[in-house]
Amino acid sequence: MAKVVFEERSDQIFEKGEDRPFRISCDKQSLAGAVSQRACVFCGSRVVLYPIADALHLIHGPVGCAAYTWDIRGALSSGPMLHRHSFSTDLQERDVVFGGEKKLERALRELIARHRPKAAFVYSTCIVGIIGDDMAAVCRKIEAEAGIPVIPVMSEGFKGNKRAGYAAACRAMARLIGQGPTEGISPHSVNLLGDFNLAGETWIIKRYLEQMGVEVVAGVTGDGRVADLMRAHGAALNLVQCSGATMELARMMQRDYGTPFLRVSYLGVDDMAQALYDVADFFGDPLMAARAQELVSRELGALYPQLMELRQDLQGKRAAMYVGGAFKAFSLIKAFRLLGMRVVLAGSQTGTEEDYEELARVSDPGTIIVDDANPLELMNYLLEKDVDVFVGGVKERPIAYKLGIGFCDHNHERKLALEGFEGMLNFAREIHATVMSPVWRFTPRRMALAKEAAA
Amino acid sequence: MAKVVFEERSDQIFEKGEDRPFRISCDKQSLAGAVSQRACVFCGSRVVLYPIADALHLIHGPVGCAAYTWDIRGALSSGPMLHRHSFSTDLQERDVVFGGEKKLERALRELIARHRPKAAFVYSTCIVGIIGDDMAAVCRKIEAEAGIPVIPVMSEGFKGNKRAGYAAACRAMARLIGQGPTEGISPHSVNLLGDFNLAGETWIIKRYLEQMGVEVVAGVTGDGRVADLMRAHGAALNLVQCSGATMELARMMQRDYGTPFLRVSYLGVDDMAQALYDVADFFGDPLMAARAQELVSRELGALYPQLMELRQDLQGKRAAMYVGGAFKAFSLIKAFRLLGMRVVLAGSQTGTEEDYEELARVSDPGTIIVDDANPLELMNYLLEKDVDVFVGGVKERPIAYKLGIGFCDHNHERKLALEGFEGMLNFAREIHATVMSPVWRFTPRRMALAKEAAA
Amino acid sequence: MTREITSPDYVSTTNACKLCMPLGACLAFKGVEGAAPFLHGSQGCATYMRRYLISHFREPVDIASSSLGENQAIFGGGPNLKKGLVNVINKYGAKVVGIATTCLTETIGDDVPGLVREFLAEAKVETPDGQMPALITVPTPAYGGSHVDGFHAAVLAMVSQLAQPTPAHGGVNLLPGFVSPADLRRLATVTRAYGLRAALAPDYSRTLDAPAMATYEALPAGGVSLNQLRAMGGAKATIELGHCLPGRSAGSWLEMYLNVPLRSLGLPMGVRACDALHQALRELSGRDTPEEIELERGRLIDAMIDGHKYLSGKTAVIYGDEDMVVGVAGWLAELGVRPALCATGGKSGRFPAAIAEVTEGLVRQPARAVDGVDFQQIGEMARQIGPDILVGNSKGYRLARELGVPLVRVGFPIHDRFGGQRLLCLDYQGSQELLDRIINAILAHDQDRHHWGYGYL
Amino acid sequence: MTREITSPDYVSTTNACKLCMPLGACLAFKGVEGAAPFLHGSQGCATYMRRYLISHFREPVDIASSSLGENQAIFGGGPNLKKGLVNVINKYGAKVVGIATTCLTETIGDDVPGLVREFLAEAKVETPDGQMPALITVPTPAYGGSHVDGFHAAVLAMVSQLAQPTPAHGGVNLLPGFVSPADLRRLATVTRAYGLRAALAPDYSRTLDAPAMATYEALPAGGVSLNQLRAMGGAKATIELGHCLPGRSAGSWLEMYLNVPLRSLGLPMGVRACDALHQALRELSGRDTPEEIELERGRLIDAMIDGHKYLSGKTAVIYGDEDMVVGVAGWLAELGVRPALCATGGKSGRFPAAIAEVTEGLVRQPARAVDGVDFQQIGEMARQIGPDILVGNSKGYRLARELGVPLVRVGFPIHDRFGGQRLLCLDYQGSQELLDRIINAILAHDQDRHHWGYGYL
Repeated sequence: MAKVVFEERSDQIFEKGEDRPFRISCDKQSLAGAVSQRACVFCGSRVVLYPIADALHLIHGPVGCAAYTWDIRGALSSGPMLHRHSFSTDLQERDVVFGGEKKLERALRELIARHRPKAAFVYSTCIVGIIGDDMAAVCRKIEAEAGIPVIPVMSEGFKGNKRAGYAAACRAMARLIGQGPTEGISPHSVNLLGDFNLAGETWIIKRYLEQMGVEVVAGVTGDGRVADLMRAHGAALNLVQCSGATMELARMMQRDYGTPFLRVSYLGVDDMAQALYDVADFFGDPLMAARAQELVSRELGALYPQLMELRQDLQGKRAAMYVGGAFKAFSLIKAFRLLGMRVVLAGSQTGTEEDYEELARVSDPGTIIVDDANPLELMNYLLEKDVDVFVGGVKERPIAYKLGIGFCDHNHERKLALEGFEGMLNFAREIHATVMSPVWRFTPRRMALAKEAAA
Repeated sequence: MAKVVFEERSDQIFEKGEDRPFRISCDKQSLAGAVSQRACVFCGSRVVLYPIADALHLIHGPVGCAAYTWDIRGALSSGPMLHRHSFSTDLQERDVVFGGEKKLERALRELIARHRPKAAFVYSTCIVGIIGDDMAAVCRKIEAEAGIPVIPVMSEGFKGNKRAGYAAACRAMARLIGQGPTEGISPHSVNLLGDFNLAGETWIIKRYLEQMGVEVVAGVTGDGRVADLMRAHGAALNLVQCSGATMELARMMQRDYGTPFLRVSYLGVDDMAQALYDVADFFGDPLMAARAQELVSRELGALYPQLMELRQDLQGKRAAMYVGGAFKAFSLIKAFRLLGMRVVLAGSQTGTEEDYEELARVSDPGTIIVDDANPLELMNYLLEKDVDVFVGGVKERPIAYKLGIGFCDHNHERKLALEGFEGMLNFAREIHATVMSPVWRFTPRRMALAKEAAA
Repeated sequence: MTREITSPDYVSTTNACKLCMPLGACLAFKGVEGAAPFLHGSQGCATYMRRYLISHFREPVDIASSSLGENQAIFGGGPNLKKGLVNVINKYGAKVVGIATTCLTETIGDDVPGLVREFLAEAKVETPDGQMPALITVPTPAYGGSHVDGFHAAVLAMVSQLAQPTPAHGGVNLLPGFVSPADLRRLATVTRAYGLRAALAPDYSRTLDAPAMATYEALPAGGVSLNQLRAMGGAKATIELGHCLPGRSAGSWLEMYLNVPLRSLGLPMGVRACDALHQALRELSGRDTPEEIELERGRLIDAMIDGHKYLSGKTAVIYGDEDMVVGVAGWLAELGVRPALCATGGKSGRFPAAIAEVTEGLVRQPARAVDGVDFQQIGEMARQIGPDILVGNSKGYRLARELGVPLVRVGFPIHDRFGGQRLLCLDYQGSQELLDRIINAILAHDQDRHHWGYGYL
Repeated sequence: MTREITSPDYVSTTNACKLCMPLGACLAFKGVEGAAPFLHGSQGCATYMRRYLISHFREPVDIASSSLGENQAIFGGGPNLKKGLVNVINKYGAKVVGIATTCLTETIGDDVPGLVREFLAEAKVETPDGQMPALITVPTPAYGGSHVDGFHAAVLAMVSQLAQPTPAHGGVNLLPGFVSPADLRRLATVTRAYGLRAALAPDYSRTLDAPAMATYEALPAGGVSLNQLRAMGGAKATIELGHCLPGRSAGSWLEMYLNVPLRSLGLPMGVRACDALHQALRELSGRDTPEEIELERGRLIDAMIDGHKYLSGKTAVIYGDEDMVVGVAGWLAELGVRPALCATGGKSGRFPAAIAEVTEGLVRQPARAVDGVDFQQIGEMARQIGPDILVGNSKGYRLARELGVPLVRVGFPIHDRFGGQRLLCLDYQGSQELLDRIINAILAHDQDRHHWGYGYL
């Protein structure tokens, strides 16, 4: 089996432990015909803004972009659910010919009147970028009329990749920040950036922080509210997870409001604990530090025995992962190690060179690091490394399953909280449930391997 | 097709309008090999006592008798649901050889301790009649121990037919009546006999009576309670529906307590109204009579327009019915007439000669009257009379359906209240729903008829 | 994690998880061509069983009765039995009468085989072809076992009373046990796909799941024919399905008395059990598995993978007739579901070992298998377990409701849903359908209960 | 009783009841043997559609993209298209590439057929057999219609670009429309049962419902072959299913340009529609309906009777793709269910007439048929109706939940249940399964809601 499928992509794959030093090419346009697992600029914007639950999210374009993103993410809201709808201008041929501005204007009026949102995000799509609708002008007009922020998100699909969409989303959110009052915000306060409240994960982190005496001002990208975003500049600190998506917002807030930020991960035992310690350190409050230590030791005391029981079965199993952003992968490698497992493939859609370098650093020798992969490459490495479980999203699932390999959904569609200490237990159980399922012994690949072994 | 299937049964079938005068033979043992639709003595007892919801109903015998009667009837309870369980001694070979008394004794103790019923009925089955367990003695012993009435119901399946079972049940109930206090019972009070609260029908009748100012002391056979039965002798009047099942109890109560009774039917508009008028007449209270008239005219005012709309479609359709007791059939004939329909076959499992004579009297010429029928006879007449709807129970349903004929469940499994004025509307809708269903046009028989008609 | 689940032993039976022997015998006789089931006993038995079977099959189920009364109970039921036979032969046109006894006639001591011999000697009936119908007799006292025992006893009776030494004819005997009409059709199709001619006994796939008719067929078409039954001794093998058969099964009778090699298999549910059936069919036919069936198998494996995460670690309570429970338990174990309780009202004595066998190597804790229990006991044990799902017949509905978990209906009886007779549980396709139903029951339950109501599952 | 149900006309679309054209085209191309679907446009389109299709089919759905960026949008996508074709041919081993455009490439004005001609002339790829792959092109701007329009456009493209004048070969062309893999298998089985060889186009029954494999098939086995497509002109007839096809359908093209007689039928759901299909098969094959199918039909009629009282007078809201809604509406009308609202996001223009046609003579009030609507409008109308049941794809779940009525899932997409790709809706057997599912949904709903929880239904 050819290791390198697409010659043009050979510099986007790195195997750790080779003689040559680390080197990877990334953040490139996907190779035509390679069946990239990546989506587009629009996708990047939509995913970041998605959890703002009391805003109207109107997609200006033909119906597909809106239809494919209708309620596809597990970002929970404790209140309004407006974000779960799919709003579109459903552009038709005549709109493409004569322009869609009037339609957009009327659609905005109609939807704002119906739903009374706290703000509206208007997403541009490929076609809008081509026909040249002045979305910004329409948004200004409706904003003035309706008295709520109406914010254009410039997310034409072809103008870059998903990272460009993150940036557009950050710029859109920046428009809200600074508009609200900041009275009464505790000096021990943070915003949560880059956490999407999948399966209620934000609530777990919030609970930890509150137990430490830290106020969460805005779940910027998780259980988000327009009013919270507007006063987010009043928080003392930004906690940034999933660097790719919200780093730009953190940098803007640092620039504009002087809000410092910490990069954190809530995945896995070590990183979760470190995040809490870092927050306590930041605020320099010994009582808070003590609370953090108490919290961590209480949680670990409950968690470890269960993890160790699961580890007995998982010891020596091999994992692969292909995720949206590379940052998550660092934590997952550690989480798998805690379970006695080895990560043999780690890839991402949108990693940066620094991400991959760090990934290579923390990986075991022989680990494949891949940028912007595709089914054929993934299949090759999954088989070559005889992987037991593949961590990815919906698009990666059938690749694993077709090969008879376990799977763990670690993407935005997940329904199981994987962050925090309880999330680590869920993760371990999830990995255990898939790796240890009896179904594998009936799969063609395993049966063939068993036959080989017997012969 | 031979009209008479079984020569031995020719005297159990009568076609009205023939020259010879009315004559029918009935209340006979079923013909061997004829596949009678009848059940047995045990069935008769079990159906009458079934709705006493706070009593334990223990079936002494092999498992079948109990298993086949587990929760099969739609007799609703407003409170306890003990009657919906199926309790049995599940006699085994060794019990048959060595006798089942000890087992019965222990089973009674166990079940009374577990469920704390207000009384226990112990049903004998075929085998108990043969092996000769002294059920009465066991019941006396446990009654003394447990301090609740423990009443043997002598219902060995082969010792007669279903009517004998009704009688056994009446004797069992008579054991309870007279044991309770009668203070505070209104002089305008009744017991409801022979109504089983199928789909809550007793509650409809109760509501009507209460609106007239009549107190219902005991729903003897509908939403029944042991305590109510115990004080039933305090009621001023017994209303007896479904004559076969509970006439004997009414007669006993007349004999023992001087309680007069009225035969009534709550089915159909005329009979329902008549029942209420008869009650008012009985009590001789002009105010009550006025209330009854008001009630009837209010109900009819709402009902008639709807019935007449349904009648438009049903006019001229033909109905057949095969029911448990013949008394119900009188009301149904009238109910069908109100819908513009004609009853062309009326049969019952347990009619008496007087029942059938009355049935013949109210029937149209040409109507077939049949006692203790079977699938072959029913099939013959259903086809011969080209029936549109067949009224019966679960055992009659597949006969109708296999021939492509509509069906209305008017037996104890029904889930739709058919009594009272609202019941008449339900009945009309039910008949309409089945007769007017488009499915018939696809049935082989109708398609063949349509082809014939076209040719 | 490992709690001992206790099941108290009661004298009384509450909500039995079984029915009586004659019902099973009647059902088996419905699977013989031109046969009328006949109960020698009181009228009520036949009527109750008709009603019960109708509620499941939604078809006419005519069961004749000798309709004994008090006099016959005292003086013997012979005359009524004979009169009944005359009627059922003359009026129903029965070519076969399957006569099952009841507790009444067993206890009064009627010698049914003797009465039948007398009847045949007296020859009071006229048939169009002048041939006397075949009369099969089987003792089925209600106190002697469950409906499943009655079923197997009737199958043994039809085989042992009819099959004769026959020259080899290359066909096979297929004794499916108490499965659904859809299952029977499937077994017939599969066997045919290997080019094998099979005598499927009993086969009520048509008599109890008949098309709409222009008239009432007194004896619906379909069933294993008398000739097929008679020629069973010439088959190259008997495939008999079921782990919990009586020691003296029809298949073992054919092996012992007519030297037909017996292949005993479990109900083909799940990969291992289906593979075993197809292995047998390959060996008997000398043919490979047809591509279409291979693809069904491949899709089933694919579905197991696709679905495994919905099922891994879930806990099931399975109840009903022994072999159906065994089949479901083996299949669920292959899927990673823990069969925490396997319960049956039957009492073949083979049930615990069969559960252990089909779950072997697949479960961490042995599945608890209890036989001879009723729904009182099943309920008490299920409450201790707190299962994620119930799999069994309609009789567990109230327990499922109480526990707040979904019930996936399989087996018999199914009288609170539509199409129980059409439920396919056997072979790869039936396993697939059961798998889909179980996962979807779990998904629907979770989705509806969840505040969020996820749209993608 | 007769309320006028109003559906306001909105400018905005909320929760669309349709998808975009390229998705339908990709799906159709998945039904051609050795074909890779290829989207000429931005990378996101392909990825979103893959994700969407994977959620329904639970299979790999590899869709290539020319992955245009900003430069290509300005200077033309030709070079990327060609590079992508090289990769998909060389690396995926595609023997056919189905190239669909997107709104981006339609709007920038790329001449895809011209680019393909250039590509073929340049011949930059090497294939094992030296044959250039067949390249099919279809214009599918998202703003030009729904996914169903894209599907039919792709079918027309594959037929009109490949079929050639061919001597009569006695086979038939069967154009099934957008149905499930299980439906496709069924259509193939049924056609074969009449001894007819059918070119089923497209046929993704195996590519999108594949068995588990030992390795990843870049292009899964299965699909209508190039040779079958090329020889369609020699067929004795084309059976084309669907009432709501575009005027210029593949079937009409074959009739107009290659003189293949066209038989236009609705989706075979319900007795009348299935009978029409079998009538056509009888006529084309000169054979009678095989007994097994006749029995299936008979059992279906029997089930209609058995079930009619659970359904009579019930009210349904049906939504989804036009032809699926039409099929369900006709079938429900035969069962006595009132299709109070038939709604679709499609806009073929034929939908209201088709609904009227299939329900004709069966309903008292004409079924209300609305096309071009979204779930906002469907919800508003459904709330006015207060239906007993919803029948449609997964997208109505939240509405069903809000209304507190059961949703029976049919059509596409089904992503909140397991086995959507295996749902059989067509022919007598599929109609039977849908009937059972609908009745059981109603029974389960009533049973669970009822205080009493009846055990017999």
